Amino acid sequence: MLVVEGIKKHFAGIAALDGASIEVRAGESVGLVGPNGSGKSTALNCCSGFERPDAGRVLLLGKDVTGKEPWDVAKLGLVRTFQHANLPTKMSVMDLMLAGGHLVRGETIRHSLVSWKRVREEEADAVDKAWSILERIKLDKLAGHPGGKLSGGQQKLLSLGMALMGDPKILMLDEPTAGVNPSLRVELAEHLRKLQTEGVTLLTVEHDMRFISDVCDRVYVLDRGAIIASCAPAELSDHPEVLEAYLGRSGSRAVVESADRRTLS
Amino acid sequence: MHRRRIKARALGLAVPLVLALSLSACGSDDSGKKKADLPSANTSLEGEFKIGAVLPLTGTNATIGKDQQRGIELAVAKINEGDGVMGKKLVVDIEDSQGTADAAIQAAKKLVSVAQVPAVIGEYSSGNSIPMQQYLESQSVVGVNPGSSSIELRTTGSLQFSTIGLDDVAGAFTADALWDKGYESIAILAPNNSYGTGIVSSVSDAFKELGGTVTTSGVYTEGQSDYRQELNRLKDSKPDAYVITTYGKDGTVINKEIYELGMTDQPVFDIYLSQDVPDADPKSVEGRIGMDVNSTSENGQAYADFYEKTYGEKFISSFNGYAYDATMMLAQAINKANAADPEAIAAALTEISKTYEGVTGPIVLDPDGQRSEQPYVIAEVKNGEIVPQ
Amino acid sequence: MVEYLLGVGILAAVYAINALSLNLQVGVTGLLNFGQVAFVGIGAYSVAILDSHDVPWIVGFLVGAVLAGAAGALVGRLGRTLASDYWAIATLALAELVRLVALNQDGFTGGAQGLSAVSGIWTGMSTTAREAATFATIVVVLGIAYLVARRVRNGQYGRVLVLIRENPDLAASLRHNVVSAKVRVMALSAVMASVCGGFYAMYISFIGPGQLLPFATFLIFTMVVVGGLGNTTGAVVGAVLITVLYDGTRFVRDWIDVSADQAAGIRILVIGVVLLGFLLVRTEGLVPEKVKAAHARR
Amino acid sequence: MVEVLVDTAVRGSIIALLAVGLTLIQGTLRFANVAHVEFATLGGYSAVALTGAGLGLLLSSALGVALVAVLAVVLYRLLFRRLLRSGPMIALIGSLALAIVIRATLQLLYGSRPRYLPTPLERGIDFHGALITPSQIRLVCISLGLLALLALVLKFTSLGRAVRAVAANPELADVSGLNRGRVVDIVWMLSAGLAAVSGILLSIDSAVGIELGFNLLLPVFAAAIVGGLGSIAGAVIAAYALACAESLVLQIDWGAIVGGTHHLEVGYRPAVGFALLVVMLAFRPQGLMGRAVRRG
Repeated sequence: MLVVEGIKKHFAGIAALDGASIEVRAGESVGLVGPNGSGKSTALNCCSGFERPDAGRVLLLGKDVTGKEPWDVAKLGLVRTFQHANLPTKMSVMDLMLAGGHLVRGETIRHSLVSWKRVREEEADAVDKAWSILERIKLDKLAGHPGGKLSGGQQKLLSLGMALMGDPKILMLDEPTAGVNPSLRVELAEHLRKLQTEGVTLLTVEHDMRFISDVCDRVYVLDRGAIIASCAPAELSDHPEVLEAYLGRSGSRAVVESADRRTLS
Repeated sequence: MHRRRIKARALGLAVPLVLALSLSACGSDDSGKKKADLPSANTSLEGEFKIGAVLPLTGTNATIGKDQQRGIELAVAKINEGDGVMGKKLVVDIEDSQGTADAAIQAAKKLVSVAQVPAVIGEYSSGNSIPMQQYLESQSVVGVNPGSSSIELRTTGSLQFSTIGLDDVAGAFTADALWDKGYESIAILAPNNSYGTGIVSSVSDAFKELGGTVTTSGVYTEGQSDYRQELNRLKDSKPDAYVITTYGKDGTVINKEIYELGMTDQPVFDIYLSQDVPDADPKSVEGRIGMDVNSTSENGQAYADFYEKTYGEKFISSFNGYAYDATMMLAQAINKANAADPEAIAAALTEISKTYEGVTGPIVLDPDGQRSEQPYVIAEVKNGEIVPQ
Repeated sequence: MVEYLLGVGILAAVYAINALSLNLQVGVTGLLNFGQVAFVGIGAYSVAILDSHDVPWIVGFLVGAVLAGAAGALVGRLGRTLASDYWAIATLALAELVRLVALNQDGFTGGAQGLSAVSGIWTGMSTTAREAATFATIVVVLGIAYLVARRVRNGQYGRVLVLIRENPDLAASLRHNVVSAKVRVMALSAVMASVCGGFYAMYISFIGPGQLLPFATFLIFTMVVVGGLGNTTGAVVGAVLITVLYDGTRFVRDWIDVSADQAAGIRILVIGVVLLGFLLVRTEGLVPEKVKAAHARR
Repeated sequence: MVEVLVDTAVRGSIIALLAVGLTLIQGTLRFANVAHVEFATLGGYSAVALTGAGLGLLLSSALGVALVAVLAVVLYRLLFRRLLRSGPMIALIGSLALAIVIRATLQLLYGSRPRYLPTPLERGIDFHGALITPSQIRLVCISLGLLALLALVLKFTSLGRAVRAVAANPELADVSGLNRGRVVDIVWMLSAGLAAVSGILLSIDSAVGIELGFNLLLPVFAAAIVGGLGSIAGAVIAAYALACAESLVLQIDWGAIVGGTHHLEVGYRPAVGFALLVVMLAFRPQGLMGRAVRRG
């Protein structure tokens, strides 16, 4: 499904990614973990077209998408979400859902002016689809609400809903649980598992190890821009280099504790 | 000063509140401090005969517009003191052009459609007079230009006239004067507007005709803070004399820089000397020569006295006279035509011009309806004063 | 008086078309176009130049629309590499470039003198009837422009544009081509602005570089902000109010004793204060952009 | 060619003083202040007002600069802070509105005719074939001196470090105990003060009119952007480069390309800045020495 081959990315001389390689097979749910600054977000950006890698290749469904524009990558079926949802306050939940949809005619000026009857039919179909997804993620009661005024967790859910409007083949989630309360986390994990059974491939960047073990079949560990391990979530503690990556380089007790919390909670 | 500032600002902020009033408010501009009342109208006149005028009462040329308005006022008083127009009292409906072309056309539209006047006097800037006369021609209304000098005014149509000599007349006079002074090559600088581009081409053409060379001619964009680039081009072309025409805003800067660049070591000839010198640093224009319209004709002396008596000051520009003559000529033409028909008035205008002796000299209209001759004078700046040579 | 009111009405309608165009860019898409007057100028000069060569006015409008559309697309393309504030300055620069060309290419554009005697519409009619017919025509064109703007704003394309304004990365991640969307909205708006320019030149029967000063763009900005950024109806409301205000302040010298120069200053000051006041106190304008209600279930 | 050099030095100095201030504001607030050039106009007029009140030119200039600096802080606190809260787009439109308000107010108070500072008329001095007036020599020296002083202050004083810290990361500066508000105030005073100096120098050299600042808007923005916003050195270099390009384009005889002798109309001078700006924006948006300006 998605193959990343030795991508490198430098920012002002500092290597954010130093030859990382990742492979995600169709129908799989893969996690990507690593300490802060290990290059997780950069990797996601490089895969989804938001950043152009300095070296290496990104293959999506066998096609080379290295350095392609984000929308071109998305059109091939890869949709991502963001760590900070930052949904606009000037758009309602329903509006945002529709914006996530792919309304071929409504998006062209010509069709919206000339063949507006068919545009209307197309929109009505999208509205039906939006309602069913909103019901599934339990946001249907808030359909008329401004998206930006939802709680952090609801915004994350809505982002997922918007992504689903376009029937993605592979979904990339950037820290889906950040700023989400525990009960919603459980719900989110259930949604993702269900999506996987429906045939959607998942790649999740996450700090919360519990969430990773709930959702993922396999985990990549990224450290200083390189993959240092790949295993099932349960086997992570068996890898000494992983623990070292999280704990080893820092003498600060606070960091150890916070890493502890993350890995062990 | 301080109090006035506060007042002006407070009033400025109050503007939106009183906006509703503005739509119903109509133009009633008081034209300054009058020292003596205008002569009262002949009581035997019955009814009104209306013609229109479009003048820059606001905007950058407002001073000129005010002076033109005075000229018209004086003419109207003179006419109504006598026999009026076709036995009626003459009324000139004056509209503001704000000094812009679009507003000038709007104003002319209002005169033509609402007041339905057969003739309109105006404006001052060529850039405004030309489109306005073109509009008037399209509406078959007579237009009389009392202040613009672009030669483009020749082509505005058969009902359009000028009581001021156009730039070809001024250009020919200037070229002759330069040639007579023995200059064989000149460099010209003028503002980039209708007036400037017109005068550059008319002086150049006339001077080349005489056998002289124009080493460079340029136009400058108005409102800049520095004109050294433009002036250096003139200097680098090494002519016998520099010919410049500037006014208002830019004249001061240009004259200062002419001095700084040492260009005053060569003769500098000014077209319309009086529109330039008063604003300049006296040191920078001392010894400057130039041409100007001759406003001291014999016929004009009585008029000058009338003006001074009425407004308590001397002419504030030389443009009131042309507006006065425009009004006078129109009144005579209407009386001769004895109809409010523009075609008839236009024909009568050409006819009466043959013998018309105006306060600005004789005004003989050529076949294009333009003033064919105009008295000019060569002058020099001595001790800060403009003295005729 | 009827004539005068019709004149103000025509101007308001012409400005309203312009405001609809600017609202699509600034209000809906968040593209801060400080060079709007360039598109107006392209339309106006196209109509005026072709008219002076006796080409039918409809051809002038078409040529103007094509040229302005191309210019709009080009400017929109420039937005690819630029953050919005630098793009705004670039548009201002381009508009000044258009003005400089109009000012200095006198063989073509009439230079500083501009082009006058542009023939209007309904030339066969008598004055009052003609003014009324012109007003009616421009109102019809405004109606069409309004419907176009509304349909674009309320459809999927408008939704995508608002999303681009609020969160361009999110829009891009949802397979929306941000660059193409900007280019297309700029082209559409530029065409609308050129139509406005064409009518302006025909109504005033004149176009010159003096009409292409940045203040002309600023006036339209005031209309859009006062009306309500992002609201199509608001743009029209703002255009009518500001036209009346700006035209009304012409009479300022009738009731305040100030010099002509000061009167000109007051007129500009009033517009500036109104805009600044709205930005500070009522940023959303008189008719705020609405969050659309959810569509009913079928 | 010496003429080009003199031209570049004079015009470049004026642009540099303004571009540096613009870039400082941009660096600390991430906001392009269109009204920045109006501080130059205000500087010129305050000097005119103070000399009109009978003060000497030097005192008037110093007081004028101080007045403008204070006014800038007041405007920042009353206006820009509020506008910035509504987002960068509103702030940008707001700064344009403020620029218009300042110009209209000055026109209301002083009319549209230019004003002059009481300086004696001086003949230019021949400098290898080009003329330069004593006031222009002073202009260039004062500008270069102030720019050097600014560089020293930013490099070596604690104030400079604070400014650079805020510029590097506005959010983080708060955490490390710096009073961000104070730093921003000082940046406003500094940049408005430099702008006022530039305006006064220009007024002494020629005249002050209400369009003084606006006529400089595009070259100044071009210099700041081409230099890479936020980069002081870049802005200064770009300012002189721009002035040099403007002068050269007008001096060069394009006849070699189009035939005959053909000099570009002087009216196109501002176009040089635009062209440079647009080309730069299109091909190297991060500027000569700056970081990327692309923000999505």
